[in-house]
Amino acid sequence: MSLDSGTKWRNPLFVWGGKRDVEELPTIPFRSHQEVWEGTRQSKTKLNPVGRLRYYHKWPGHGRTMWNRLRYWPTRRRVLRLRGEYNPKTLRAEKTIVDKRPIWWVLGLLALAIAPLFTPGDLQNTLLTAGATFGIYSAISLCWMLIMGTAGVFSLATYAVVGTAAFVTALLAVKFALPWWLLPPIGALVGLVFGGIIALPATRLDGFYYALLTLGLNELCRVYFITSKEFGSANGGLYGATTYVPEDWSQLGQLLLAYYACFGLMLLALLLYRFVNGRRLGRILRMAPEKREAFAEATGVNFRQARVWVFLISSAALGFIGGFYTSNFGGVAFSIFNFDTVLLGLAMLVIGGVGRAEGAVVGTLIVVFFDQVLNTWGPARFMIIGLIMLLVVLYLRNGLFGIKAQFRAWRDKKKSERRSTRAEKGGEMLPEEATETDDKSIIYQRRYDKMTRNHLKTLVSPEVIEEHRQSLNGQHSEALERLLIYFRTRPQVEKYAIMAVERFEGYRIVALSGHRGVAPRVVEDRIYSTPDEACHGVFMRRVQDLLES
Amino acid sequence: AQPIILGIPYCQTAAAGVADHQDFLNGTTLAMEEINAAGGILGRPLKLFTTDMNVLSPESSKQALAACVDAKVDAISFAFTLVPLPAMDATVKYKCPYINGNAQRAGTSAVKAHPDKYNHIFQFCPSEVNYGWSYASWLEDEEQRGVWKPKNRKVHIIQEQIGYCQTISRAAQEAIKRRGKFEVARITDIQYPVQDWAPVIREMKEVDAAAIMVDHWVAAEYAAFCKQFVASPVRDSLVYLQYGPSQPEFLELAGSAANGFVWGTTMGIYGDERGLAYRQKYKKRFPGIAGLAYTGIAYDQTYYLKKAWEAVGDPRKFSEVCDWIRANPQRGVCGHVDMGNPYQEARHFPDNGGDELQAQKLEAGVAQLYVQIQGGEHKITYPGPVSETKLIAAPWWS
Amino acid sequence: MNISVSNHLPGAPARQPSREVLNVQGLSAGYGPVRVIHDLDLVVQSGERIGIVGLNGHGKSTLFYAIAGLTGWQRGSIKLNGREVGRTRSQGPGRYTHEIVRAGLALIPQGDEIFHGLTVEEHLDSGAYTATAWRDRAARKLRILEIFPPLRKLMDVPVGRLSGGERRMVSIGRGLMTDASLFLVDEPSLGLAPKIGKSVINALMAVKLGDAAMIIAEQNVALLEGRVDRVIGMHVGKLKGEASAALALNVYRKA
Amino acid sequence: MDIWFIVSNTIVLACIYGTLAIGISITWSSLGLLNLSYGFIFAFAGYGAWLFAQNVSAWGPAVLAAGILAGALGGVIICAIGFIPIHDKPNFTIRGLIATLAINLIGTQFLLWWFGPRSKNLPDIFGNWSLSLPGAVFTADKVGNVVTSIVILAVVLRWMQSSRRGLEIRAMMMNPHAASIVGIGVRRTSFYVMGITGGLAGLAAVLLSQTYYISPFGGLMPMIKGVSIALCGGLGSVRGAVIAAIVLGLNEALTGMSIGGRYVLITQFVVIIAILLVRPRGIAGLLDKAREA
Amino acid sequence: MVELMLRRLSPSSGVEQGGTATLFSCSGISLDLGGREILREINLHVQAGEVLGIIGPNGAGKTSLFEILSGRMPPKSGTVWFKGENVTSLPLHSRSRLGIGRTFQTPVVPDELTVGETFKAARQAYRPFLTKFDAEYGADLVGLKISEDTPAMQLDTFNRRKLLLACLLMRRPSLLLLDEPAAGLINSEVDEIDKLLRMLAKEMDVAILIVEHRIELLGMIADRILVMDAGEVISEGLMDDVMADPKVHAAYFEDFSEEADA
Ligand SMILES: Nc1ncnc2c1ncn2[C@@H]1O[C@H](COP(=O)(O)OP(=O)(O)OP(=O)(O)O)[C@@H](O)[C@H]1O
Ligand SMILES: Nc1ncnc2c1ncn2[C@@H]1O[C@H](COP(=O)(O)OP(=O)(O)OP(=O)(O)O)[C@@H](O)[C@H]1O
Ligand SMILES: [Mg+2]
Ligand SMILES: [Mg+2]
Repeated sequence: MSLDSGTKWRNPLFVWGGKRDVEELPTIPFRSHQEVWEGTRQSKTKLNPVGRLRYYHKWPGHGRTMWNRLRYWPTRRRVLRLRGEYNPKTLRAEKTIVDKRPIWWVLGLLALAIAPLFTPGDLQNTLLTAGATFGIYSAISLCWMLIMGTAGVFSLATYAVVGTAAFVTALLAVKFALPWWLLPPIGALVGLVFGGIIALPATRLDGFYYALLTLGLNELCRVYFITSKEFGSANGGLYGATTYVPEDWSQLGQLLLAYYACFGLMLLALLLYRFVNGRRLGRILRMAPEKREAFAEATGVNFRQARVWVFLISSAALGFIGGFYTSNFGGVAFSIFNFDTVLLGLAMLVIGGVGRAEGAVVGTLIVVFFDQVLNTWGPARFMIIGLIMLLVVLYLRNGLFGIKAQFRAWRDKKKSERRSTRAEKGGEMLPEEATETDDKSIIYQRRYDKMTRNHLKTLVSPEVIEEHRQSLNGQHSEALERLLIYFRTRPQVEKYAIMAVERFEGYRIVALSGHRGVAPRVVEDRIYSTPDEACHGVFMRRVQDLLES
Repeated sequence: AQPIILGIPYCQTAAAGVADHQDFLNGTTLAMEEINAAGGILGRPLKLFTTDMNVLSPESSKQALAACVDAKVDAISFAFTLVPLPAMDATVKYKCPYINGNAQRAGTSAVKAHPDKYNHIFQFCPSEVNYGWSYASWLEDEEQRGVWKPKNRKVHIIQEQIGYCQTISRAAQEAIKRRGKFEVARITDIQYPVQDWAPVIREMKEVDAAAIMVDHWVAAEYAAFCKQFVASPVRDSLVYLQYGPSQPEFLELAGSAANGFVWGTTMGIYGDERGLAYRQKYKKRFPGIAGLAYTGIAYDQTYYLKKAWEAVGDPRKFSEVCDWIRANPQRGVCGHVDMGNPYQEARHFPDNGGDELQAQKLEAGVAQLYVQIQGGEHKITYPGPVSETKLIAAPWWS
Repeated sequence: MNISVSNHLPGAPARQPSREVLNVQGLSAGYGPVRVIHDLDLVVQSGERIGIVGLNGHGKSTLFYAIAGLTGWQRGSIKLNGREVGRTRSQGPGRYTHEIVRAGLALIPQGDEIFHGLTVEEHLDSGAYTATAWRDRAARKLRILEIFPPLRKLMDVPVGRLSGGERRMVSIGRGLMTDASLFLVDEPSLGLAPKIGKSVINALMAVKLGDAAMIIAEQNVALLEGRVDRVIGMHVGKLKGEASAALALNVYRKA
Repeated sequence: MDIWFIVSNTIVLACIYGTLAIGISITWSSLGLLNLSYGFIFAFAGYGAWLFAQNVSAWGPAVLAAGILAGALGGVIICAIGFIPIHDKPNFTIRGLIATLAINLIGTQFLLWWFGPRSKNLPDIFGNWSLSLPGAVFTADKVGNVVTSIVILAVVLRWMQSSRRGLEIRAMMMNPHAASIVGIGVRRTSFYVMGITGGLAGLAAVLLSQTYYISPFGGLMPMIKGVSIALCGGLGSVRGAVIAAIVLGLNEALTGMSIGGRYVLITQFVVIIAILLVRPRGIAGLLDKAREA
Repeated sequence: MVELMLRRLSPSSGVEQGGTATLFSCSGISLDLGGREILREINLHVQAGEVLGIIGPNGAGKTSLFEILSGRMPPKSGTVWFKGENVTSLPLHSRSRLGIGRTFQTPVVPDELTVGETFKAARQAYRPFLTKFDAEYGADLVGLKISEDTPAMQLDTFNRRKLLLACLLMRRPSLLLLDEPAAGLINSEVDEIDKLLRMLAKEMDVAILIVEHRIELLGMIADRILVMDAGEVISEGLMDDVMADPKVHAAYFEDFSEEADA
């Protein structure tokens, strides 16, 4: 498009003899915006099927039916948390289960409870023996999870507490022929004392240093029990305590009893976990994760005390488990203090995901399954456990049970990245955004605005700029007039203005902030000598903004 | 025909015991191959069922035996576990013959205490207490034989802390005191892992005992000890090491520094014709240095079971097989095993006066072997009837 | 392409034939779900000193980070000395920064990106990442000390102990240790007492650019006033009002 | 004479411990990774050296070099598997710890399966002589140990202090973000670091092959020792690690002398616990966090 | 009568200011960090219903002062008085229990909890436990209208600040320490904060200490202004007086005109 090939615009006001008026100016042909409107009405953005997929089941119906009446006895908590809402499309009342975990828990525990009925005959011993081990270890993992997850203390002394309690109870049982049911409570006492001792440094040391300290304690316990003449019997451990498994039962009966007893222990540990983590203590501790305690502190939470409480409670529970361990195996061996034991325990927590009960249980299940059930596989099974650990840690932020959240975060990230790359210049509202906006008219406003700008951009030409330079005010050609009208209707924010400096000897362009009390911002360092020049400068900036938008 | 299954829990992954268990599996494999080549047992082939077992962990030991029970094995034969009781408990209802090479009195006294419960459990070798008891008599015998001339009457015992070593040390002290010819001058405690033997050697020099007993169990650390000891030895002392050096790696690790040290095992392959033949056979099948203990024990255990099955006629008749085993001793490459006693444990030779399980004659028991390393080779030097050579002067003797 | 040369410093030395140091086309960048930079184009010629002004949080630092490959994700082309350094797939922030830096970028970031345990001297050394710069680092350090005399006494002090102003000097000094072809200086006067701030700006203005270019982001326009070749505004992730509409127009027509 | 024995023993032990801990400390200080697969690298390097000695040459220095190279290779492998994929991910410290732990588990089982359970021996690196001093006799390997580890430690420390690479390594942990801004490629540098610390582990493995014979699990004890000392010295502080090595060496020598070798582990952990109680971030650890201003 | 009692309770701090007893004061606060003097001899006091604004350039030590006043850091020297008691050695949570609320420069929220759980935790932070109604009261006061199931992490800056404020207000504190409550907010939101603070101070008699860089906000609500620079109070008084102070001008308002002079 060049100057001479364009059309001419005749100034209708020329006859009035304005000072700077010219009769004819070159201009560009003005295209009707009706044309533009027709061309733009169809969105050119490729529409992908997006929006949130409602993949979860919606329960129809209303009313306080069964679910709301079901409570956990004796509390007043509902068994399932339901949310009622109206379906915006069908306007039907619907219920959504907010938290489906109770259902999974019930199903999972039921499965574990009836599992012995379905063990194949030629694996019965193996599976039931491993099942009992699983029960005990998952109880330990749950208590450890309370310490690591809820209290946020990186303690490695868990097995030291269990082992100490087990050894002390075994010694007492052997010496004084205590009945088996006394052992867990005694163990709990031992655990409490032990926990009290190691709780003190927990408030002072952090992270790895505490881990080292507890690892040291673990090692001390191992060395002490191995070398001590009292405990270090020639059996590789201390055996001979009474167990709750009657001698005269059949093999299957004994195994089943042990299985269900350990299962019961796990249920107890789960209850404890629920009780600590899901109630006040857990909440205030989750409110104060390590290094981000500010919020909790400000609301008056004494998180140190809470941490020590959780520590003590779970140590007592660990002691209890230690006592139970003795009465289950009839004694205890030094291997409970071994570094490997601690490592496998850590693997159990990490594989499932730190900070959740299901993580502890499933992690333990996986590790115990590979370690105990598949023991005919030899070294391969440790490589598998290691590989699982490695993969979990490399690819998952928080164990197997963090997958869902991580996947969602990843999906949202990808979605928004793609969304932002799809955005056209000029910011018509994006499809995803559009579905989520309440005020749908904004979509149309933006679309209209974009169309207008697209149209106006075609009107910017050297001729029009030249025309503006020549006559700032008065009658303008169609194209320029359209542009100016558009500029005038822009909102206040970042609107340009002219500021006179030094007694009107220079003028500079500023941008209004759009807010009362906020000073305008100087946008360029150029100083114009006349207001007209400045005016044109503003015009040029606006033109440029338009072209850039 | 349906194979006869022999259950072998063996340690493949733990930090301790893997080498011995490997020896054991090799010995059993050799026996199995021979048996199968010769037509099997009762016309049925012999098959091994192996499973991993962590010898330190009660859960794992229990689990390994549970797996054997699930596999409906006809007998269980394995080297040892450090936590015998849970392992034994896992089979008390199944009651298949359970033969192990666990040299631990703790297990056999449980058998004696609960004969009904544990009557299927046999310990193929004499218990560890015999190390201690025999040590005293061995010293006296060596003194009589005259190669070693004790410079004083002192015995210095270096003891590790695990129960096994403690038991041995206690037995040795007891025997030395009972016999009265020597006296225990000092007991030095050490603790696995021993990184630096210098303070221990220093103490040895301080005590300067005529006989030194290093009551430990790790072959590699024994090797390190030998090297350091040879660099600055206690002159003229007779240094006795425990079972550890029987492991093949010991000679490799210690090299020439091992010459002159004496070690013992309550059961090992004899140096007689049969023993040597067996060693040959083993070497052919599994080249490399062979372990001296569990390779033979495994072989003997398998053949013992074979004989019992053949005598009874049906491996599933567990109690009859066990009865046969109790009634019929066997002479194998590692000696004469007679487990017909309340402990169901092999008798020990020579008689050290420790308990009722001592055999008067070589033909009635398993000889404890005292082996000296001579010219880079293990040579059985004691007891007389099975000895290959005599004790010779160690390099640090004047 | 002809850019506005009408308002560069009077008395500035005559330019060598200018060369494109940086050419940014269609750059979008952001952090996770937030998009901070929207489709931005920018061309920087050698020898130029450019100021970028804009309100808080409008993406000045993000632009710099995007050039250095430090944002969460970015799209679009960034050519540094004719070499493509923009990576358009989403990447871990900072994964390729060192390569971009080695291609001739010196970023003096807004926050105190310092190594708190290193002494001032080591810290300056760390800026000399090319072999030549490392070899004559002694001379270069002397030059930095001439610009920032207060550092002279502090050479052996760990940077973590310094005051904000001193850290700022160290941080800028570190950026000036090599011969980069593009200096990105983010808010040099931030957190500095006004007087130090001014001296820092003076120091930046005194740096002889030669074949290189420099972009300074600054909220305090007055400090840049009349001392840079052009000032660009930045508003919600877009460059605004570069004082030559013709340039923009050209770009638009070509597109 | 007792004093002399204690001193000499302390020196020997401190050298051993220093060699063990320094790699862990450097890894932490530059990568922020608590490398728990150190034990695996240790064993891996040992087997590398052993293979070399068996198949190529049993000449001492060559075996030493082979061990160092094998260790470096092991370190690089760990870096590629356990550091590179997660170093810029959330929860890196704990995930890195677990990842290296997992590698350790897999690696040792692999070594056990591949090489069998029997310990292996390396040829004498420093010959077979001994040095009799009043109070103690030093075997060749001990003297060699002390001399080599002091030399290597000095070289490494000097290199860390005064070269560009050393500067990069030190800078990287303090602020990885800033490091990339001054042209330090985190990934590339991490390979260097893991190579070097792996090489140090290999050096330790070969030097200590007379004490910790080469076996699949032979790295566990050195690792526990090394980690304890590194932590005790204050994670990330090489100087602290050296001090901690001396303190623990002295403790061990004294314990062995006075109350008996069996108490070494007990006193060792008691000392560590005491140190941590007094200085919660180790001997030379920074007491307060770096200020964020 | 009350004043008299107060004075008797706290002989050294019961200074009277304009006829009302001081609710909260500190005297001679000094602080050293990393071998540097961060604060030097700071004194200040507020009374119930008073709003004291603190301004100063970056790094002047405002946040550090707040850390001391709220008990997250011990001062090197100096004492903090609240309701006539010496609270210098009490940690933040104990002070919070006495009725001192504090907000932070960065809008912190518990990352792992939902809004509902956060309220529940705050209600049960210490005895006496509050009821649901108290939580609703707090939320209403600040105008927090967010579904209980929203994870707190997903809140935007304004709602994050509101969440903490709601948790503080449901315990009905008598003193609020607000560190840059308007940082990162847009103007309409600042207006809302403005309204809330006014109501708290004037109608509920809460004393407010507020650090803020937005002078216009301070100008509207603060009764008095304290200007800090390099760890010292350089000026104190009414907004206009302070603004006129050349020292303040030099330290804080480096603007064009001065640049032109230079
Ligand atoms: N790491 C980050 N993650 C998420 N959002 C970020 C991050 N860094 C910056 N932002 C957002 O990007 C936007 C632009 O920030 P940026 O720091 O680039 O602005 P700026 O112009 O440099 O502001 P200032 O003048 O304050 O330096 C801001 O809204 C900020 O919230
Ligand atoms: N741990 C520390 N060690 C050393 N110096 C510190 C430490 N913490 C803060 N400082 C210094 O104290 C001074 C005051 O910091 P403070 O955070 O209180 O400033 P502020 O007035 O709140 O600034 P802003 O307005 O930026 O928030 C700063 O110079 C800072 O560098
Ligand atoms: Mg910025
Ligand atoms: Mg602040």
